[in-house]
Amino acid sequence: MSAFLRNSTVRFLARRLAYSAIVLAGVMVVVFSLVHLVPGDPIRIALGTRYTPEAYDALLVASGLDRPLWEQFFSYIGSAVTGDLGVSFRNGSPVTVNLLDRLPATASLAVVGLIVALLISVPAGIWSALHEGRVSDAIVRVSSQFGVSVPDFWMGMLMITLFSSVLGWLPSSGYVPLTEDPLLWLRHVTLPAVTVGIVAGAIMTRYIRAAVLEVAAAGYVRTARSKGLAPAVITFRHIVRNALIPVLTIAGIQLATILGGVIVVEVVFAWPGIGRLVFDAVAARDYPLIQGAVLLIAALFLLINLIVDVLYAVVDPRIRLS
Amino acid sequence: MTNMEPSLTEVEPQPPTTSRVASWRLLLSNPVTVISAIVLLTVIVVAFIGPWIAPYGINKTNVANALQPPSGAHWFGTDDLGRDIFSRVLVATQVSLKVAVVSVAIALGAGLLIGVVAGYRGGWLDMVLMRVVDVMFAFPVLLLALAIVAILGPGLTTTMLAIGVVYTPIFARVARASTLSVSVEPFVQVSRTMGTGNGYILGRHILPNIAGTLIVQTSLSLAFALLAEAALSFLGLGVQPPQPSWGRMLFDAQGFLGQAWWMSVFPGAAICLTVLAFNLAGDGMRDVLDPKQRTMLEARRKR
Amino acid sequence: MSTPVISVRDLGVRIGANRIVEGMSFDVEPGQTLGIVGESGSGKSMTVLAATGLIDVPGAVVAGSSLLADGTELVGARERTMRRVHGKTIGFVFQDPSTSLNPLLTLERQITESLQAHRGLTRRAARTRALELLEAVGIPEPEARLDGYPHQLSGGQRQRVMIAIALACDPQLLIADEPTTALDVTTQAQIIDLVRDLQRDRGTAVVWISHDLGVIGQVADEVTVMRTGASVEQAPITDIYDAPRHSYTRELLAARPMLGKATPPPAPEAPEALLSVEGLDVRFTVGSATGRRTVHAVDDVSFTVKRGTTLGLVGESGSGKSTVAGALTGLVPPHAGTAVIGDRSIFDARGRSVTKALRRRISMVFQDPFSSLNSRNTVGTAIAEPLRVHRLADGRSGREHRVAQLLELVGLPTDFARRYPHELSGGQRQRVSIARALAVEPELLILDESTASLDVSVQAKVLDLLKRLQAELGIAYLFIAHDLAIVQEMCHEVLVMRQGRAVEYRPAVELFADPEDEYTRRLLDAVPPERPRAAAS
Amino acid sequence: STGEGTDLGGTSGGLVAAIAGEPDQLDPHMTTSYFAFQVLENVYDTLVEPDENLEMQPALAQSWELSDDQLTWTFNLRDDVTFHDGSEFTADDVLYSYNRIIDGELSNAWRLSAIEDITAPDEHTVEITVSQPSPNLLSNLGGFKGLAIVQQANVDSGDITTKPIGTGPFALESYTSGDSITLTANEKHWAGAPQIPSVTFRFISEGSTAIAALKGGEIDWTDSIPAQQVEGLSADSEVLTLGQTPSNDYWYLTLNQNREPWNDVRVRQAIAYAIDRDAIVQATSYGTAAANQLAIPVQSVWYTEYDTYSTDLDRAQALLDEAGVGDLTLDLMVSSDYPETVTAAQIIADNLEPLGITVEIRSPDFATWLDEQNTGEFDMLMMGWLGNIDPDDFYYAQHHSGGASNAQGYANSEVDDLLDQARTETDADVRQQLYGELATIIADEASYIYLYNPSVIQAWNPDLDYEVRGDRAVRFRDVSFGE
Ligand SMILES: Nc1ncnc2c1ncn2[C@@H]1O[C@H](COP(=O)(O)OP(=O)(O)OP(=O)(O)O)[C@@H](O)[C@H]1O
Ligand SMILES: Nc1ncnc2c1ncn2[C@@H]1O[C@H](COP(=O)(O)OP(=O)(O)OP(=O)(O)O)[C@@H](O)[C@H]1O
Ligand SMILES: [Mg+2]
Ligand SMILES: [Mg+2]
Ligand code: NI
Repeated sequence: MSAFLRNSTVRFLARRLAYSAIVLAGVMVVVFSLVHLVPGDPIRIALGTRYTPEAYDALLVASGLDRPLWEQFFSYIGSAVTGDLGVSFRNGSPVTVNLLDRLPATASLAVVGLIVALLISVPAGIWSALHEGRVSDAIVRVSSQFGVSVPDFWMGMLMITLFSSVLGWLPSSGYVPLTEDPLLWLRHVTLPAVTVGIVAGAIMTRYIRAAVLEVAAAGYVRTARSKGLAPAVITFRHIVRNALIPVLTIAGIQLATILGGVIVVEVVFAWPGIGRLVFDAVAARDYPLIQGAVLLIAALFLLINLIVDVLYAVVDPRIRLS
Repeated sequence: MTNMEPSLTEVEPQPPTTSRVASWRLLLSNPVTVISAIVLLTVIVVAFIGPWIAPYGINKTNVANALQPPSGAHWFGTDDLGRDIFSRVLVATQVSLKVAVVSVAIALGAGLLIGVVAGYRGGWLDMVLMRVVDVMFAFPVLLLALAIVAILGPGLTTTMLAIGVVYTPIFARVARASTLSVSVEPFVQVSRTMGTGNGYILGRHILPNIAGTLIVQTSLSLAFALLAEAALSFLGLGVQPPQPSWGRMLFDAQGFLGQAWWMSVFPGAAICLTVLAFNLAGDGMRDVLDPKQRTMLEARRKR
Repeated sequence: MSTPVISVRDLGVRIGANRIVEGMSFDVEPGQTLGIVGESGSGKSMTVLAATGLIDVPGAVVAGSSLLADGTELVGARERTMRRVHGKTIGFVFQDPSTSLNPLLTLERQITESLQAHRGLTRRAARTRALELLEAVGIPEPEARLDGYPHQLSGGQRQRVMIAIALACDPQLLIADEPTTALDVTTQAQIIDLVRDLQRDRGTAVVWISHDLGVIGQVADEVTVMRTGASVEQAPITDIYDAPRHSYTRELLAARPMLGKATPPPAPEAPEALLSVEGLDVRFTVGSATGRRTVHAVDDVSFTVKRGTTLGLVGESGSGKSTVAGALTGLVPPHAGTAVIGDRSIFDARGRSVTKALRRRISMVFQDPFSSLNSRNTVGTAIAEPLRVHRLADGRSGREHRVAQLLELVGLPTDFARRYPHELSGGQRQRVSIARALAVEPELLILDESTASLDVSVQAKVLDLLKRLQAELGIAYLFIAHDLAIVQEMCHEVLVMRQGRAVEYRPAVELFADPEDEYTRRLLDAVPPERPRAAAS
Repeated sequence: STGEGTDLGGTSGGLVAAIAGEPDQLDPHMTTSYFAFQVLENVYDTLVEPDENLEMQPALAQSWELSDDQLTWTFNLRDDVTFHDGSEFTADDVLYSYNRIIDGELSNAWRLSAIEDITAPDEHTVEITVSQPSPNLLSNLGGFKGLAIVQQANVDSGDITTKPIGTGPFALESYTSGDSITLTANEKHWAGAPQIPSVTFRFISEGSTAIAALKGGEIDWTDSIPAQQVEGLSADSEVLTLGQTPSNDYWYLTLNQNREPWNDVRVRQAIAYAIDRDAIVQATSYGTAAANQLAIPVQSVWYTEYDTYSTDLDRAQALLDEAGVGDLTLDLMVSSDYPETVTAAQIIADNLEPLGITVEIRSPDFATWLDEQNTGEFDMLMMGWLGNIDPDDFYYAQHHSGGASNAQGYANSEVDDLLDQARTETDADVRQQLYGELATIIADEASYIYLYNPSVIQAWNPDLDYEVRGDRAVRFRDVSFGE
């Protein structure tokens, strides 16, 4: 029987993997097309002040834009798969290096942000669902709506004003790698991560509340109550555990969303992450860098979803054993 | 108690009434929804008449009068060029709302088309369209919008287009899911067995029945579009000066955080309030449309 | 007479301003079964939930008293008290076995939960007990099943597990709320036997809720008949059958479909064949999380429907009945086979006009009267839709006129055309569906469980209508049902399906008199007999 | 969090400077980014370099001679200079660097346009032959680090964009993309070892953030200062020193004379009369800049007095009427990369409205801006010209009918003659007069409408003995912490 179990899980994962690969291929096509959609000559625009015929020719050859379209496409896909995303128009160094330089900062922010979001949303969402219709539920609902409605950059601006300028508790900007000094890292990551976390937490609170509500209305919860179980057992073993499955998806999506959405927060907090890199790249028309960043984030999105699927298979016997 | 003969009539028991009239009544019975509707209405009215009721010209600079705190003459104070912030917030309503409405209209139009076609036709077309949507979905919203701006250059039109494009997959998914669930409803099956054409089925049965979901999604998307516009403008890539938009005003306020709180607080509050109103209204509508929530509301209303 | 296990007095439930249940009183003694019967929405579930303190509707207010044998008052009791009682003194089995079990927990966990909570058993002891319970409720290979999950069980098996859970702590009272409604007749019969056996062995008192008087007759010693939140009659089961005092009870009894009670009106002499189906084969590809597989829904089925007669299609749930109907109406593409109506081949039809013409000859009425009408269209619009599609009436006034005719034909007032579906009762809606199906003047009407969701009294009226229409219009019916009693009442010929195959296809009279196939026999045996079991024994 | 700066800066005792943006790359010949030059100022040397009065002083060249015909310059190089990697600096490096710029037609090639030939008679001598007397050759060669002497191996390996190797007072230690660049002292620098062990340049574009960091002791120096905060900051002398000095930079407007009706001098003059220079100065710099109707500021030796225009709407209207033009739409192109232009544009739009001129503002990024400028896609544009030393640098390029930056299409043969003459005039007084004369014509005809000269504003830790320079060069080689 166990061979069969493993077999079905493997089949499930194989399907998800194949699906991710298809979507990733689509993503690559879109990313590849980006630079070709630019009206006018991307190289001319990218060079700007640095334009000289020689520089132009050099960049043209270096970027491969002089070759036939299909050849460019396959070479782009080919090198992208091997981790070569071309060379930045702006500083001439490999895009991959640029991105990897920035990834730790963004990852720190995203992960800590997600943790903050979870710390807010899990208790708030469960509490509010279990107290549906009461005043505390209304408070959670309205404040989560509020959290969803506040522009994150505005919140960041307010946070800097309060915690940095007025109270002087935390630094308003800068990044210290975790490996260098964990304490300093934490001090620096706090404000931006809280900004990110509040917004993401507000969104997740709403999903968690809905998920818990849905589970709480399920037949098996009534069965559990009919057994005379303690409320804590019903809440955690029967409600929260089942509600965790959709929450897992949401947490995954949120992590991906944070990864791709921290641009403004990174700009506000001068955080040297991928978001700011993209922002600068957009200003500088550094198309290879934009392409690379978009591809990286989209690929991370797919990877996170894949991981969520794997976790699903671990948590849910219906998938594990079907 | 066994022998009480009730007056037996031939009337069969009536199921509980669930009409659209009742939906409206339920909506109006929720004070939060009513308040958000009033806020939205006000915002829309301001969007139309803003330029006429604004006390000052929105681009009227008066450097000598710059950075004045809120006062009787300038309710929301003045900005770094001495322009009246109250007037600018009023007039910016139109720009911000226009961006939101146009981009959501783009997303709704494209998403509805893709979603309904995919959900109704099914088969390989569904497969292909949904994979395309999945691909679009894999891009984070703001990043994709930025990429589009990088291609087309910043500006009002680009902003609307970019936001429209990035929200299309959501509408496509919602429309497809609702279309799928409606098209397996027996009343659609009946129409098929009667030989009714696809046009009639789509127009008379499917669209009206997915409209509710789409209205909710539209309301929520308007909220997100407003935020996206603000974010793009905040990055200096959205609405361009001197045209005021709430996000652009926050962009301008960045340098004055310590000195002139009113420059960032009022446009920020305007965004927050409008987005909140769209979200709450959408939420209220969903509560009414969702049968489970609805019975709860009805029960509470009768208490 | 021993002391009642539960003694309910003047119980009432209010939700908001609505009085859902009023003045319910009953006692249940050890070893006895109280049956509660009544149509949907009459307050049966609310009554028992209120009496046991398990009501979970926000804003529900319970009045009256519900006393256990040990003197515990359950109405208004504190949560601690209730928790002590639930699962230990009172066990519950709910209607839908597919949602009543937690999909993420092993069966062992779900069965032993209450043992650990109430009896403080160790894990090992609880497991041994769970094993006994699974054996007692007749689950094969209980040892292996204990570590399994609910989705690995069939519906009937899940309901057995539910019963095992309910009985885990040897409760004095078992509450069964429509425990068999979602199951096949054959499985239903097994569950009824199971509960009776367990009750005999353990002396448990049972409250059994059902809308089906036949089932109640099988299990109950005493019966309460409910209507709109109140009991209209309460008496021992034999008295209810033999000397019903209330007109509603009499109506319920009369409308109850029973084998051997009625036969269809005579078929026309030597009717010609209308529809011939040959070797029909339908397959579905279903995608699940773990992959695709093929479901062979209909496997080599052949039959003929003659003009003016009714062919019954019976079989358990999932046997492929609806799929046959779907293939004939173009909803599902067949994999193989032919079907000819008159001289037209159905499956080879190509081109819009040809298929449209075909759709006029066969129309269909679905099971659920609520969802087969678009809630956004008036009755008039719904009935006019086929008229419009096939251009069967001249203009607006012509259509209105025809709609009125059709409404009259199905026995509804003509001003119903302006009503919306939600303003109609279930029976009225089903009449509207029938009127709509008749609008194209079909030669064959497919009725897919068209009366199954109606209350028995309403069902009887709709069946009468169908019989009248066949007599007046000479339409042929393909009558799909799982209730053999109505099949006997309606059909001239019967096709029994099982797992997509035809197992028996014969004239109705012969089939009911002398079923050949083992499966048909089982189906017939499982139908509750006319007399209550208590009277028979 | 005082003292944290040292945590961030690496070695203790180092200096942390916040600049307002990240360099695009670190190749001095290729970059055009001021942020890059702020860093490279400390990494590279030029043959000669300006002192605080912007007069050229020996640097890599310890002396030079000019031939009597004014056409041959001989530079004697220092013989004790090495690159950061230890390799010796020789005349070949000078040849390589200049030829790279000239042959590659890099953006600074125009500064070397007078050069006919460069040779190296020996390892420590460089001879430059020019086609005509070039009094501004020294300022061209040493005016800024765009003419830095680079190392060929560094260029060939491609490392120069991220790991430049120079001869300057500091060597590049590390570069954290998006965050900072750290330099360490070059103990063997020809001008003596710097007094601070290291300099870390952090990139903080948000001015308020930078100020907060300076006040909090996280950084020691910054020029990322919003003008509007300058007034408030001068009161904070306890925690920071604010340095402010007038610069030679200027900001200007120009109208496209290849288009109607801007080819009419009266229309241009009308606009010159309509704009409110003081309001623009106030809004863009909060009074820290000096309004000016010509390019050159009062403190410069090249200064010429000029105040023809005053804000006079009646006069402006009269000029427009005279030119016979009515309601106009004006496409004003500024750049989002230079926020002051966006601010000024909004005031200009407001100023011109009473004249019936509808201003449509476009603010593309600078790359696009340049492109549009070069293709003449504008009615009016605003920009600044930064880091000026010799008047020839800008007047010739912008107003000679054949000038490289004459995007507005100004052509006046008298001005052309004056420019050609001034370019080769070796007598300083005569040159000064010539430039004064031609600048007056340019302003009268409103080829450019000059607006103001901004100040260089920087702030630093009071313990630091640092001084602001008018050419915006940020030199840390001589600074030290007071304690
Ligand atoms: N959650 C609820 N909120 C409000 N009203 C409810 C709720 N649940 C049930 N009701 C109402 O209470 C009445 C009795 O419901 P109940 O579930 O007891 O009926 P029932 O006899 O068990 O019907 P069925 O045979 O369909 O299960 C119905 O009119 C129903 O509309
Ligand atoms: N659209 C479909 N896709 C996949 N499988 C289907 C589909 N429709 C029916 N099936 C499968 O085909 C088989 C026959 O289903 P069908 O609906 O014909 O049964 P039925 O006899 O009508 O049952 P019931 O009495 O429950 O209505 C079932 O196993 C069902 O799961
Ligand atoms: Mg019930
Ligand atoms: Mg069926
Ligand atoms: Ni710090």
